[in-house]
Amino acid sequence: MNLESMYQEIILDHYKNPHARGLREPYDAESFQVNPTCGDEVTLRVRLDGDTVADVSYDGQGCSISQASTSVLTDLVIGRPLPEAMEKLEAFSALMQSRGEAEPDEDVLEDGVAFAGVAKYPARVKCALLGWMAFKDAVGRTSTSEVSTP
Amino acid sequence: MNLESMYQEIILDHYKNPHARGLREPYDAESFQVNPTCGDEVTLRVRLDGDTVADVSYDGQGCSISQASTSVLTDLVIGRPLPEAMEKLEAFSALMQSRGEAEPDEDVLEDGVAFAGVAKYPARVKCALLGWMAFKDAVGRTSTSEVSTP
Amino acid sequence: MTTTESRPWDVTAVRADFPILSRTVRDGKPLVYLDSGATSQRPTPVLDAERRFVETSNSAVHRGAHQLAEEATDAYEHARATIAAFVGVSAGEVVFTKNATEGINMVAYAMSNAATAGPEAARFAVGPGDEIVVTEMEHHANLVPWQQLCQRTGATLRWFGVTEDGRLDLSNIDELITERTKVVALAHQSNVLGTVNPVETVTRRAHEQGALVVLDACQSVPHFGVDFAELGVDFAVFSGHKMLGPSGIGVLYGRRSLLEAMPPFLTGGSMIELVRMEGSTFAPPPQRFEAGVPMTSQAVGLGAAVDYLNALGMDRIAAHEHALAERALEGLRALPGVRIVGPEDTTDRGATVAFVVDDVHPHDVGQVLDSLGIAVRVGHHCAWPLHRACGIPASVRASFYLYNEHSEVDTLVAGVREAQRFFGFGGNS
Amino acid sequence: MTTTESRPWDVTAVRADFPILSRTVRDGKPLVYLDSGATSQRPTPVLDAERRFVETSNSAVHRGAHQLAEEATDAYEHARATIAAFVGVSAGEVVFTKNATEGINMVAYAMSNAATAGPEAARFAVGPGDEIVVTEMEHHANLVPWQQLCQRTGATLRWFGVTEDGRLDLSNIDELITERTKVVALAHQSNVLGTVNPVETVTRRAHEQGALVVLDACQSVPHFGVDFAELGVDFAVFSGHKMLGPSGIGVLYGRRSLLEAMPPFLTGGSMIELVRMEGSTFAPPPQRFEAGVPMTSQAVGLGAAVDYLNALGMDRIAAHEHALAERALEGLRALPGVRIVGPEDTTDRGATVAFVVDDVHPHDVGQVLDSLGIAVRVGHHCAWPLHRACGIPASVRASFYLYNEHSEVDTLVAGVREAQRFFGFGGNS
Ligand SMILES: Cc1ncc(COP(=O)(O)O)c(C=O)c1O
Ligand SMILES: Cc1ncc(COP(=O)(O)O)c(C=O)c1O
Repeated sequence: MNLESMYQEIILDHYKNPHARGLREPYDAESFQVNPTCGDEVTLRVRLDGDTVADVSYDGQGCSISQASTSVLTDLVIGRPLPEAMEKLEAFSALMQSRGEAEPDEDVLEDGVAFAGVAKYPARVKCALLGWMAFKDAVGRTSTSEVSTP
Repeated sequence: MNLESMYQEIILDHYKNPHARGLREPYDAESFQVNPTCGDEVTLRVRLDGDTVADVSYDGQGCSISQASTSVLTDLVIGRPLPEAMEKLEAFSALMQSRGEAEPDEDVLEDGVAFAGVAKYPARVKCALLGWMAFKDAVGRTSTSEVSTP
Repeated sequence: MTTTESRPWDVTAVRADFPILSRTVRDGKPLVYLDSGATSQRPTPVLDAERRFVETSNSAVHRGAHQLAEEATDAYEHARATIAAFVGVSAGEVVFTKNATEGINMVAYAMSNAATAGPEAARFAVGPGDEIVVTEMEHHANLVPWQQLCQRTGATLRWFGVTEDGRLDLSNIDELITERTKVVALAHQSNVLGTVNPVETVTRRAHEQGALVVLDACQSVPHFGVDFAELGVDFAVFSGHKMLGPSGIGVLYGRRSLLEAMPPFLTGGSMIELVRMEGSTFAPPPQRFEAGVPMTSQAVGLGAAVDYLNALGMDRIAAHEHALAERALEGLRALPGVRIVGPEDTTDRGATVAFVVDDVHPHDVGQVLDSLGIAVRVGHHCAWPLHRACGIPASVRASFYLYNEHSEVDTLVAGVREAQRFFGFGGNS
Repeated sequence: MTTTESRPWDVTAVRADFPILSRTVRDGKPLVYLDSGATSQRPTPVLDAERRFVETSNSAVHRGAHQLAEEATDAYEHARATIAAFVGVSAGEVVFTKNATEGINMVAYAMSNAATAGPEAARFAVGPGDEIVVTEMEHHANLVPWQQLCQRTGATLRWFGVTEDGRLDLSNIDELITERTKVVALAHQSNVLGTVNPVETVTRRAHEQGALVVLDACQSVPHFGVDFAELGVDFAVFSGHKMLGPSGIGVLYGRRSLLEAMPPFLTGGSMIELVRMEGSTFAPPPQRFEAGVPMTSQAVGLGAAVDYLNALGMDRIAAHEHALAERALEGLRALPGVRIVGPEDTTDRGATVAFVVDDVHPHDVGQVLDSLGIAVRVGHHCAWPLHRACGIPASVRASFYLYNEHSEVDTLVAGVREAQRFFGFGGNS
């Protein structure tokens, strides 16, 4: 096994220097997600401006994979039209479920393609998806603006 | 396997012509016992006269082994002093638990020695003991004269 | 599921896969195993699959991040998917239990737990005034848990009777299943009578009245192609050990939307979402219902059993068993003093043949058969109320499976004649 | 149980019995299996015993009257006697369950079922005002079932805390265990900290106050000689898969007089006395608590595992593990940036060593170790509240067993250093 194939430089960079980290006001919806097998958690806020993802802010604790993928998420979706953000979410999810068989599209996923190696390790897929699931959940809540705290 | 070693003539005789069968009055205590694996059941009554087993009467349904052993029981205990009857109970129980290893004492068990072959078949031991357990239970109840109907 | 094929059924080849079938019993008699209704035997491919798993990938599933844990989790979930497909449902609707009994208890306990489990679980709650409907032909496993549920909650148990010829008595279905009914629990195939029940008819009425249907498929899934989705039942259970799989594993199927609302039963590790000392929340199904380290190698073994059954083809298995049942019913009916307990022909009927012999107690019949190497079951077969309803304390049951031969039927019939001769009653007299 | 002997411990010979230990993982790395706390591996004699049973005597126990049924019942009950003797109790006090989790749930459900189970069960009943005491270091299996019992009955959950150095905090024992306490449930050995708890002290206080003691012996019975009768606990559970036995089988020990009064939990076949449609009565223990076809071959396998452990000697196994723990604690303590979660020395402590690495998340440490062939567990190990109490989200856990070698400890320590190096934080910087 090649550790570097999972922990690509891009991932380690995002882990050491996460983008857009910290919880910010104002926001339309918040989601709290937890990985029940390891206890990692993320709280993520979404602010929409019309059809645009105006901001995504987050806080939490977790492994390099979950932290880096949430950092990449913010790069990919902040400032984008919501449909495009959701498309990236779909693409990233599909990549992670592929068990390493899929060929990621760099145009869509940018730094996210670095996670292709993670998809080979099923136990880490949940880590990579933690922030993304929070984003999906938070967007779903923007209509009702509830806050989930399990 | 030799069928005749289990179904000795004595057993078949008692089965076809059971002794002392039928429920009789008066009695001091009654016991109802059931074999939960096959549904066989016996209702057995005991009448004591001082320290003597004055009568044992019974009714029930069951296989040749359970019917014959209850018939043999009545031969062995009716008219005997209670301590002697309990001794026979002990001896018969011990024989049945022996897995066919014990040498039965014909002076104590009389026709009961015919059940030595049954002891080799653990699934049938409960059959052979059904009436005896009812006798033990009924004797135990003579002090309080309760009637058990589970 | 495979469709009927014209490949001839090679029972000799099948038997070669089952090491136990070549042993002898009682001083050298070849084993004639006619007790598959109690538990089936296991073929070498199933034993090998389980052993291979233990020797190469064994580890705790859904908990570890190392390679063994990955492999074990994959094997476990692959087995789940295989088994789910076998009964026409999706993997997320299959909960592994230790046996069918646990599965039925899980649903019954969910219904009493619902009282304290929050609003989502409300549709499971039962109480005084509510009714649970079972049948008089149920195995204790599909009767006692419902009696106990009624005892815990104050609900009332009602039941279908059985007709003279061993069929479910549907004449009062409209009085039995009403808007008070919360659950209808019934066997797909009786483990005594062999009767295959009209599940669709009962399910239609139950659903009209808003009741859930729990199917005890212990005696159907091993023997013919069963599709729970097509049958439309809400829950169903079966056991691995009756279908060539290991002991210690069974399945509860639950319609996804129901499993999602159903409160947990056994609680502990691997079924949680968040745990604090003050309280916990729970994982989605099926994990919510699989507390603790599960029956890992047994799931793998059951998956291999399903592969084995699929390779032979359920239709072909059913056809083979049908022929065995035909021959057994014919042979036994021809004996004076022998009465079949259950339908006398093979319409809507499996290859489980129970009977009584006039004047010879079932235990004694069984003993004579055992002395000849024939393993049958005697007693009430965990269906005591059915026996009472039939007016008999017990019966002899021969239950056939894919590995039984026509000659074994003849051995059975000859054995019954021998029992009559030995006890000198009935039959030949 | 054997006493300490001077025979040298031949780990190479032991390892030869475990086929899985000679496999490689992750591109040819020898497997270093340090996850026995989750599940242990199984030696060939255990696999062979189970297979032999299935290939020769497999059939439904306690139900049949034929030769196979006799042999199977004997094997099953022989296993029960072997296992009972191993933990110092009598066979009638041993109930087979699918895992330890089920055993704890069985006691917890008995206590809510007691409300509707008649006068005999009264001593098990709990309700508002009653208290259940657990500890903050419990595995979810010994916590969530008690939370749920409280939810069902209105009883209150209270708990012991954990001290800085990873021991049970007994300072408030007299306030925690009072005459309101109905049950005290605690782990014999923590599955994270490795701490062996002062069971006698807790039991004494509990019994003074009339409370029952439920011992979670999952992490003790596999690793050193345990005698439940001597400990004086009322109930205890453990799992087969953590002590070289099959998955899918566990044990609930219950003091005979308690089991006799305890209401049933799972209901169905084989646990009944009389069944009528109107209601049922139940068999004496242990049968009352073993509904349905049980884990037959698994019981046989667990019996063989006990024979295997006995042949090696529990004292010798404990001594070997003690040495491994010593070496691991020493090696890890010596690494800057590594903190042990739990006692730092081996007094009253088993060979389960959890730790955290500054600035490297446990998942990442585990990944690096996995890449080196070292299988550890990462996460909260089903003891989430304990991790919260320690102020950490998760930890890395290496758990040793009889087949681990000293060199594997060194491989682990080197692996942790490699993780620090790879992530470029702490340790070497
Ligand atoms: C201390 C402790 N208790 C309970 C359990 C639960 O055991 P099982 O999952 O086998 O039921 C475990 C292991 O997972 C454990 O380590
Ligand atoms: C119809 C039926 N239902 C339920 C069961 C119970 O299955 P298990 O004992 O495997 O839980 C059986 C078999 O014993 C059965 O034949």
